Amino acid sequence: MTLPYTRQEMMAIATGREIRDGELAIFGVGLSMLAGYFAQAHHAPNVRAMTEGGVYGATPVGGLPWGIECNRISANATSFTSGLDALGCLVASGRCDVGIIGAAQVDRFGNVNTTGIWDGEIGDHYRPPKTRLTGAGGANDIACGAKRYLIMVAHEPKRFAETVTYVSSPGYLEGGDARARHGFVGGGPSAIITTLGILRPEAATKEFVLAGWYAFSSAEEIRANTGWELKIAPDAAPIPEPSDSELAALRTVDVTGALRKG
Amino acid sequence: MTLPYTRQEMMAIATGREIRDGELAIFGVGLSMLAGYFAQAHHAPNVRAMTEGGVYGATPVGGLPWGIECNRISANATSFTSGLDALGCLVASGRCDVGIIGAAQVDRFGNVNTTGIWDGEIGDHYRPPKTRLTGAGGANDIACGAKRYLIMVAHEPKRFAETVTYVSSPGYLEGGDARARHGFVGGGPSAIITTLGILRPEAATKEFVLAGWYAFSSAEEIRANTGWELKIAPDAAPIPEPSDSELAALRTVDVTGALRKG
Amino acid sequence: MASNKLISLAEAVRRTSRDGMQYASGAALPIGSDAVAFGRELLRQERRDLHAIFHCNSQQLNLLAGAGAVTRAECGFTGLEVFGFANGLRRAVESGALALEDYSNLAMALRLLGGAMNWPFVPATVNIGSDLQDRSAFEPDAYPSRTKIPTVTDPFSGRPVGALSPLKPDLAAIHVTLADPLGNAIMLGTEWSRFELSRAAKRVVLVADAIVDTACMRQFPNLVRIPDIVVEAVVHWPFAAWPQSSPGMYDVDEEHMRLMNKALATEEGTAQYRRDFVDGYADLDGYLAMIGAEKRASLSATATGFLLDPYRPWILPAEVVAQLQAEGGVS
Amino acid sequence: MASNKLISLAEAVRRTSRDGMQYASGAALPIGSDAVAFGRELLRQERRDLHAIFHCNSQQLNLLAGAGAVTRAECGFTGLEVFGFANGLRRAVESGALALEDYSNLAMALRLLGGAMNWPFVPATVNIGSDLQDRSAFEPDAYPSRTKIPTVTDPFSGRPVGALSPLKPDLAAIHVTLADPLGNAIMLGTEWSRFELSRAAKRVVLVADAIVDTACMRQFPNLVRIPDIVVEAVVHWPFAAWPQSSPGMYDVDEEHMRLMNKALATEEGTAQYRRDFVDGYADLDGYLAMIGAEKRASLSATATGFLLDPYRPWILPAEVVAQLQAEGGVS
Repeated sequence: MTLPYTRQEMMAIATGREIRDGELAIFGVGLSMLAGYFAQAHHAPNVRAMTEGGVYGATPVGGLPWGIECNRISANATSFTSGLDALGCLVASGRCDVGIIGAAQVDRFGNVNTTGIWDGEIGDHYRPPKTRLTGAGGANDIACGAKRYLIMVAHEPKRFAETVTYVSSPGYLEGGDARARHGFVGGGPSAIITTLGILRPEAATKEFVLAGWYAFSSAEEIRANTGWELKIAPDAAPIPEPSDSELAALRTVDVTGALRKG
Repeated sequence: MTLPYTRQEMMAIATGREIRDGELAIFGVGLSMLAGYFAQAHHAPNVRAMTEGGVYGATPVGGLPWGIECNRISANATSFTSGLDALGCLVASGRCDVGIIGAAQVDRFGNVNTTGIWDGEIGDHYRPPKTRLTGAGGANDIACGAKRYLIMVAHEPKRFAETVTYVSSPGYLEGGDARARHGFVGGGPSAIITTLGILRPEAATKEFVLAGWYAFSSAEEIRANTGWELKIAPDAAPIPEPSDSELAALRTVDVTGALRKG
Repeated sequence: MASNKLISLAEAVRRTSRDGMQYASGAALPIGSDAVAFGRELLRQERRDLHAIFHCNSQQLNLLAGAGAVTRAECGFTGLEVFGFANGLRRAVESGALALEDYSNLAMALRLLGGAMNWPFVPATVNIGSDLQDRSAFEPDAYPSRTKIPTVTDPFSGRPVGALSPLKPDLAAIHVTLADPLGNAIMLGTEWSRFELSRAAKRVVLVADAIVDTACMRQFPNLVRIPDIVVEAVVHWPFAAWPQSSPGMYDVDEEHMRLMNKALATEEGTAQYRRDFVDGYADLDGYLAMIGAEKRASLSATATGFLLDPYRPWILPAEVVAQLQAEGGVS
Repeated sequence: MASNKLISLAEAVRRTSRDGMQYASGAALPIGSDAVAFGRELLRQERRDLHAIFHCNSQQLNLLAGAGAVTRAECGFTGLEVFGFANGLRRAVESGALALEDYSNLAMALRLLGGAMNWPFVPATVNIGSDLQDRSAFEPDAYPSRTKIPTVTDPFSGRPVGALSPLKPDLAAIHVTLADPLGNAIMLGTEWSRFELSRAAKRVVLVADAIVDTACMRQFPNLVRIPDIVVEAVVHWPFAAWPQSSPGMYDVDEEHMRLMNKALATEEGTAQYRRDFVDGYADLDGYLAMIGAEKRASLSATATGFLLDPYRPWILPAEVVAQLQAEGGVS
């Protein structure tokens, strides 16, 4: 099936749809920034976007930013402050409405690993990972403090584990009300948005279940690519394809076509 | 006796002599600022002076500043930051070498009251003072954090109490090593400099004793104006009169002659 | 795209303040930047029973306290520096009409930082071991107080350390030199704790001496320490800090500082001051006329004037600001 | 009057660094402002066994780690954003040659704030409840760790909260856009945690893209977030963050970012990179020649260039800086 859009573009649009106008939002670099600025360009013109380092009021120029504090978003910002301000005063404080983070590995309860890949469990003695990844970065702070957050991840079996090897950023931990034990001010992940569909947490157990699939995917394909016995929500449904206006808005943001290469 | 300088000027010069070149120093408004900037103009050209609000690199212009963050020191500063920076990062942290504070009431162990005057003891039930003063301001932070600090006070019996009614800024508390109980990073008051002379703490007891008197005062006059049985240090001695260069430097700083009115 | 938040001072006070609220203001110590004009308007609208949170006293707190509008206050320095004791505040405290909870200047800034960070408490290496810790005007029967600045044990050293309670005022009126209509602000002179306050308060109103085009903010983003996303409303009010000073804009009005503080020393004087200088103007033009053209000119001839020079090209003319304010008020 | 602190990069490294020290750097995330040139000089002078404290990884840490000069590191984000994983750091971690203690980006900033304030600990509402708290590379046998981020009880609510350990690095090399010879600094772009770092570190060296007259600081004192009183030495080094970016000055060098990270993926590549880009120049002129005139011109044609405009009149010419540096070096 040849589509007029890529799977990456579908994921970015599905993520952007989760962002509501006027919200205070924090985006990471790459896909999550494109999803966020797509929302701003399309249906959330008053989204109040910031980056981890305290760059406010900016719209990227000249292509996909190389990093979240790079010159492509420094060129038209209205305010520069600091990491303490953005991640502390505005995110960890509980003020931020929504954040978007990525994941190398995510589990049944939305816990995220971006720290490393080990051969099996780590064990009681900490040892270096076989493959070192990017660490927690600001994602842990978003996961603890944002009112809700979105996890964007490529849907591959190795990335969807029953339990992540290392919790870099807490989802619902062991599920249920486990987050309450730590007093997190943030509400936890509201959706896992993938290249194949969307998973959302069940209200009580906080187990992530299938909420929807794209025109080019199916519940079966998603279950086959998920490392746990994925349940299907009672109201699971196909996810609308990108509209013309959505696709146009996304491509205004993604001027270099980064999402069309994947 | 008519002197070529006032008692206030003598006190300011005696205070300024305590400041050494290159030190990181914090001054309050009025007398203490004049004393500090006198030191800078005279013998400590490299003193690194700041105010509580984070005004750095300034020399007052146009007369005695109205306040420690006023336009007369904002006109040629090299940096403005914040109270958190100056009082927190640079003073409470223990980095500041010397501070100068004032006192409405000071006691045998160098504890300072700037909060209020009560009729007798406050008692177990807190009640408003008969006369409300200026509160602790930044002096408490200097008293807790500065490596050492100087107390400037007019020498009158009512101001020199056996025990202050209210400890706004801690000196040596009950004396000895009482400060250690609270883990203060600062060393405590190194001198009380008055309109009549200088008191310094005994090494072990931390009781303030008479260290010196001016040309126009005497040990007897000072003892008579002190509310506790003031001891005289073994090495107590007359304090040198202002030199011509000291007086000239002070008057350069005190352009409006504030110290000559007293 | 953020929206135009310019509204009138009267409207800002109507929208954001209520009796009994925790109201925070104060900026660069008793003689510097402060939204004094906002305090005047609180009195004009007869706000009462305020719980004032000032990192340090100013003529605003002095006035509000002297006028009997404040029943509780948390504060650092409570004087007026070279202008002496704050007579209005003093009178309210001494009479028992106002319970004043004492902290140091740093402690107030730390408590605002704690509110901004949403910490449960802030480690205190100051204020401990003094009557700031032991005495509480809010809980007068507790002596020594164990709740005002309680003790926690440092898990690394096992040693005790104080714990300050964070502050999250209901409303902060923050004086800034320059703001754009969206709510981005530039402060000239020390920030004191305006940065922390702007993040700690539940609602923030900026009171700006001048309004600039947003292009100014894009030219100097590192100066924009208060970004629009934390601001609810912007008020344009020249000489907003008067009789205090605003670096780059105007000097302290020595004469009025003394007149005002003298008036606040008595109930009669305070009543007279309210008639003359609080209720004595109908609008901004009336306020500026009350200060007087000659006085404004002399105060504006400040040695700090050069600090404003880089931003002057972006200052919006009065008629543009008025138009924007008319639009912002209806949004 | 503060003194001229301009010295050469080689002299700054000689004076302030030693094997085994806690060395802090890093600034605006992996692609932004960072004193990368200082890291190159650390390698040129064969510093070893460094304990690196970076609020987040950069090409500097990537290089130092890849070259085997770092045995311990405390860090937030450890990648290179769109440039992928940091191969030099990764190789050192995976081989076990470098123990990497993980924190979040906010936690690193908070720990520097705690060091700046000289707090015994910093309340932690982040990093708790994850393996950042439970796993310690510095104490691998403790699982779950009870010492990395221990728990304290909030005295106000009685609820548990985490406690972060403050950081006070022995040395910080801080990249700034502009510095004056006294050590006052202006940063364009986000500060990240450079403000906190400049107060937390025991010694601070500024590495500035350009040197300005102190008159610039007096015109823009609110931009001077690092005042001279906390600075020991100032180094003038254009393109100090290369191949990373410096807002207002130059863009990221995409080509070299990729070349460098590819080289650091192997020992051989790292050795070659050292020969070519660490030991491959004798002085600043050689360094600039190594980057190349054409490349420098294209990187300098940044869309952020206008951010530098207000300060250009005060930038000191190279010969004046050289003269001041010669004088500063002997003081």
